[in-house]
Amino acid sequence: MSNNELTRRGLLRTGAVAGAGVALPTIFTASSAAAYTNEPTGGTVTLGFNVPQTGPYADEGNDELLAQQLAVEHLNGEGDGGCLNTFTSKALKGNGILGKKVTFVTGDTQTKSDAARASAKSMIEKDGAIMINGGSSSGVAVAVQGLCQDAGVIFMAGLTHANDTTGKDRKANGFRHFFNAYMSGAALAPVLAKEMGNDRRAYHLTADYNWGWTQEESIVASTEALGWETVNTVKTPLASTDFSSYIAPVLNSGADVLVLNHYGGNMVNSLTNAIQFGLLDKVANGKDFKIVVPLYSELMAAGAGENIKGVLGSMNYNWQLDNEGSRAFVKSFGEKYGKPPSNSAQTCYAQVLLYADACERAGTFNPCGVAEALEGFEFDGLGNGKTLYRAEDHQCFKDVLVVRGAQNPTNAYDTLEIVEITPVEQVMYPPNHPMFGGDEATLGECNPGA
Amino acid sequence: MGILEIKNVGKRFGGLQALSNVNLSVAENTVHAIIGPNGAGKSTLLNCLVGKLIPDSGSVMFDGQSVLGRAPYEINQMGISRVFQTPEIFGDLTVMENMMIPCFAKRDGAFELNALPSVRNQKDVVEHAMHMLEEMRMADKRHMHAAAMSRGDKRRLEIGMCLSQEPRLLLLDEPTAGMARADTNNTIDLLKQIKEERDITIAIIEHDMHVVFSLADRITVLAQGTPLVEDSPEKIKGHPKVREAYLGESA
Amino acid sequence: MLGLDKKDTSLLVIVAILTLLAPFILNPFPSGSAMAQFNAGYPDLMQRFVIFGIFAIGFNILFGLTGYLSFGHAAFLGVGSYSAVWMFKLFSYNVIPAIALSVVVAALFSLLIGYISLRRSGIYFSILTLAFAQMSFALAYSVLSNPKFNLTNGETGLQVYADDPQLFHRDSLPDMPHLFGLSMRSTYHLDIGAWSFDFNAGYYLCAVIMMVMFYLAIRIFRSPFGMMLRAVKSNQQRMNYTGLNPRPYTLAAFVISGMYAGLAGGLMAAMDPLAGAERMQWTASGEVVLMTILGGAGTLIGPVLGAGFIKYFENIFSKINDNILHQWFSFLPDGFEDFMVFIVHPFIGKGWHLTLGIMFMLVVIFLPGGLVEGGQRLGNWLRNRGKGAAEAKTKQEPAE
Amino acid sequence: MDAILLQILNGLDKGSAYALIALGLTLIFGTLGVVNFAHGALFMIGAFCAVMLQRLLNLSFQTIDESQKDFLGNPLKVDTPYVEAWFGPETGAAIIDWSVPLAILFAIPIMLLIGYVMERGLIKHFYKRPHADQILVTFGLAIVLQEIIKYFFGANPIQTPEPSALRGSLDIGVMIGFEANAIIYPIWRLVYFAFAAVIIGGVFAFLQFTTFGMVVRAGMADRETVGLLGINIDKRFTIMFGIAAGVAGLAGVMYGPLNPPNYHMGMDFLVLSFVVVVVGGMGSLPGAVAAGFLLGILESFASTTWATTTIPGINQIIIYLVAIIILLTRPRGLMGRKGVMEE
Repeated sequence: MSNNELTRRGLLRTGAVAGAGVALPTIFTASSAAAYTNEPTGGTVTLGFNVPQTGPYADEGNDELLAQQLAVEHLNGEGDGGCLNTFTSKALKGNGILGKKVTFVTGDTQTKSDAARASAKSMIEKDGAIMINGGSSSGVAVAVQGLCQDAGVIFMAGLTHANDTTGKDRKANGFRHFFNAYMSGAALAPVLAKEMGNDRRAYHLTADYNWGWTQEESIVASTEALGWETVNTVKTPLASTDFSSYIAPVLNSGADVLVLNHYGGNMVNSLTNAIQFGLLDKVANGKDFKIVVPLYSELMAAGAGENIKGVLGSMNYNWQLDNEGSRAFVKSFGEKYGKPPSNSAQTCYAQVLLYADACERAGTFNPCGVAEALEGFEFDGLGNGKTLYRAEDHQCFKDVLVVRGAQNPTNAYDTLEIVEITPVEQVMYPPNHPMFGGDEATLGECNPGA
Repeated sequence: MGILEIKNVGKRFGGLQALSNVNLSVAENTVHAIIGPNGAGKSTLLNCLVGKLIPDSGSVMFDGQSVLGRAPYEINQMGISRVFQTPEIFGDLTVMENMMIPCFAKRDGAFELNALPSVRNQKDVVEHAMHMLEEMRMADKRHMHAAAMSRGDKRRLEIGMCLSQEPRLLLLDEPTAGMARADTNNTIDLLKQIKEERDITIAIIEHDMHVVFSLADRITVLAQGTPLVEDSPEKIKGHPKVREAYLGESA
Repeated sequence: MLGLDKKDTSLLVIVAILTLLAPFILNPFPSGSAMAQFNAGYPDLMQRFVIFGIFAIGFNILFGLTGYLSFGHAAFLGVGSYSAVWMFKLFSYNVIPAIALSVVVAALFSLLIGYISLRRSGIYFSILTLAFAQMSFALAYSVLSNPKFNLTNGETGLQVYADDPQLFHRDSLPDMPHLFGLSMRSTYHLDIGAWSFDFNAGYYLCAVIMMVMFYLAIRIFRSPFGMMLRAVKSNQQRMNYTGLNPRPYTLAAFVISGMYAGLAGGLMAAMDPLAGAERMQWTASGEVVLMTILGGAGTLIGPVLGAGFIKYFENIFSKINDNILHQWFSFLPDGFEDFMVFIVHPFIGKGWHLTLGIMFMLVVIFLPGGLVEGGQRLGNWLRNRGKGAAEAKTKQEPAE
Repeated sequence: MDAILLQILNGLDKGSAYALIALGLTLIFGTLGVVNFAHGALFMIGAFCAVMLQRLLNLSFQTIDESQKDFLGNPLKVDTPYVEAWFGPETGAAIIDWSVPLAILFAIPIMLLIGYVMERGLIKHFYKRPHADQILVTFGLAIVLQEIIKYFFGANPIQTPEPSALRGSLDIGVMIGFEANAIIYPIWRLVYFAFAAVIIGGVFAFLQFTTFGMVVRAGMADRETVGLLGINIDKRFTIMFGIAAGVAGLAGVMYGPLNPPNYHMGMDFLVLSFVVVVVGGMGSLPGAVAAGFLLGILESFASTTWATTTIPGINQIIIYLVAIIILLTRPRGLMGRKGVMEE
């Protein structure tokens, strides 16, 4: 395996720039000059799956990893083929990518941007990975996306919901299939209006970091557009484990809806606390008190247990979604692992397939060629329905699901029920939307690492 | 006018009047012993001299300067060294290093950021320390860890460390406490030798009368936080008050 | 040589040889072989080895010598990184001014925190440093990254954006950290037979700096100042009564170790221009404590070994997955293969924490002096064997 | 006024958890002089005792219900817990419902055993070792313990709900004359506070009024002297370690319903509990308890909108800020004894 063409290239380029001053003695020269970082030269191509394996999101990372492994199997023509059969693009043949067998390496992001970059770098530098996929937080996604841009590989984001990933931090080499906070707000708003009316007073608890802020901004904007009033927005420290002191004043504030802009453990605890305080049993301003969790995941639902009953939120995907692609994916994931896929698993699976397909259609692994093939690509059959990879910001546009905690789940997996499939038109926004960095946000140039 | 002048010193701990109205003058180049029964306030007095405690009232003058309110290291730099009841040495360091530290303190003062030159190259300090070790007859033990030495050797090292600073006043806090007879005698001999060879004032707090009467030029008897009598050893031996307050009990 | 005695000189030379030849030493297995998983000779990890080595060497000057256990040293590493990235953002990608600034800022920051924290000793000191570092982390993570006053860029980490001023940046210079035009990412790639080795400019910059820092640490250890620091640890009472003021000594040690941490932070930013707030969290402070104790507190080389040990586990063991296990054990019959994979599975990949925890316990139980003691014991054992029989030694080698 | 009362309640509640963990930690500090970084892990294991019991009680046999389908469209397998089959659906369901309080009985022997094994097997050998070594070995142990839990229970939080009779909240405000909804407080949080008070009172009474406790207190003050008296301090200290582990474990069991346990909850509390112990003062049990409640209450007040708008970010740093202020004004924390862990 020949690695690190990236860095060798870097040297050549720098050498050219800095002139003869930095010429290093040439002992052996590496094999023929590659056109881009980690160009696969043998019979295999290596993908890097960078997911949280330790820390609070380890289970989510594990789910992503299962989906990625499944995708690799399908690409290599093993298993039942999954979505390869339903995908509208028929470029993939089940013989790897461009005839090369797909192998993968894994790493642990630890849900820390430093550690995530370290493990992504090791995949690129040591293992020769040509694409990095996975992750379960926006901080990590933005950090790794920046790294991939510099290194000249493609980054196919995993779970990342902050607007910034394809907003002000968008990168030419980075692509996001997952939806974002703006879409959550846009999709939830009409459902909230329908279920709760247009004269609600909302109280926001927001995780005090980047993602929390963008989500709060998005939800506040879309609910205020409905005519809702925002009573208060309170930032909670990320390290909080107990939210009682934030929940306690809610009832007294004149609010009748609580919006929890929390994710993962934060959300599980804040929702549990809110239920403990009996918020859902109360009547405020003459209306039943309601709780909204704009971003849901299956693991959060499992962690929150019974507490999610009746609580509204949004998701990128849910295994109960009934379309051809979804059925194929759930069948092949469920039969292999004995449980239905989560929405982070689905986004990673789709991203791997999309990448492979783009390589096939471009006829090259060159990141610039792949990016070009992905830009403006319209497809269906991966589970989300009709989807567009927008060229301007590398964000996927597709229907968004509004879900609710089921009242009477029959098993551990149908704790969420789909309330509405918000059509893509409703969640569209212009690429230069102010929440997404406005006119200043640019993708920059695609970097093949050469 | 003595080198150490203690005037009207009083110290109170909660309900306990540990020292009251202590007046004491230590003449230069003498050995002055402070004796007294347990709880007489000897250690409290000593701690007031070295800056560990600040008396509530009175003054302590060393060579015409007040020591009150100064930190222990400042008082040491004025020329007062202290030997502790249990030897306080740098147990993790070698004997040689133990001896070098006071030599550095003597040369460089309370703080000197001497971070790059090697200790080996500080020739003057090395020589000074070696000389002191030879004087203390411990040169052969210089590579030993100080903590590994016998009690007597530790005491000897501690005294040597104090002497290397060439203090004008050496305070000894029960220097032979807990020692075997042989070690005690060695220590007495060492202190006698020091007294003869050096221009040094020694103040000694001691329980052991054998030690006191072998060394002291003057003796102050402390009882219940206040000086009872002060006189020469011969006079003290026969003093009725002293017998009553102190010797009577211990004899 | 260089004002060191023979023993220290040979230690320095060994360290120099090991760091300079690290690209070879850390890549002992042919790339593509099953064992290549254990190769650590790629630029990022090599950089991390030496950078955390610097961090731990500096920490050891405080902890190993004075015994003051700071639980907040990551804060200095963090401010070092932030300073360096700000230097990149405002002026240029040249690493020299960035690293210089990170050392200066870390020095000032550690002077402030040290001055306050050193009013207490023992665990009270530890908790004070911890509290300062945790406050720094919390502020960096959220408050100092608010849109109006974005000093740290919070969760994502501070990075250079295209619209940053970069006053002295010219088009001819690389668009990433560089040393007068030599990009920190440039790597010379060498293939010899089945083996391949990477020689990375950034690594060598870090390595040279680490050697200088290691050399300075030796000088400090052997200096009167170093002796005073050991005296602080041994007996502060005696020190006080010997006319020495322990406070400025410990404060100087604190600031020096803070500068080492700042340097490490600056180098981290120079290798990868992104400064994340997690570097200031207590876990990061705890990590350097563990590195130092694990390697052998108070010894010269111990902290470097400890740093290497922990980073190796973090970066190598976390990347081993079941697929790789199956490759390793593929020579076994199917049942056995699955059994072995089943046995090893909990310790690799997502289980790397478990392995690390077990290693901590084993080392501290069986090697009270840390890895250095392990090395010494191994050395003694080999020497004794060497005396015993020469042939026994030749038998020994293939087994290793 | 009502807002202040509410935050005091919250503070007492948070403080209960801090005080319980700090109590056990300071027992180990004070009696054994050991820096136990695995104490948070003991708290976590306590919480997982409840999870384990819940799992045990939910052990089920499966019957196939043809009328329902699972997510793959196969006939649904319906689980019936054995306890429901044995004791009848109602009693069985009630037992499962009360699994958290029942877990107290389950946790006590487990925690005492873990404490005993830990002390005899590991900590005992570290009494004479430097604190640094103690930190390393107990930190290693903490990682191992939490990874074991992660291996069996995953990283995701697991709900351990309170019994349904104790679910929901009380309108305390109405009881003391405020308008409705002014002071709403969850029942289980009140239970937790009462529980903590009982445990803390129990530990103090035990140390105060039994000969065993007297010897241990004497041992905390001066270990060598008590050893010279011919009293077998080591054995008593082993028992103390078991008790400390038990207190941590019980604090964990009861904490589960407040916030669902996950494998790293011990680490989340670890640093905080050290801060609490040190702010309370080394070697002081009342200090640890007082500091726990003090920090809990201050943390609650700092999270009010009033506080965060006055000083942005105060809720992020309050604990550490208070720790710094206290340690700088009181050299040995609130009630620390001289010479304990000052070197």
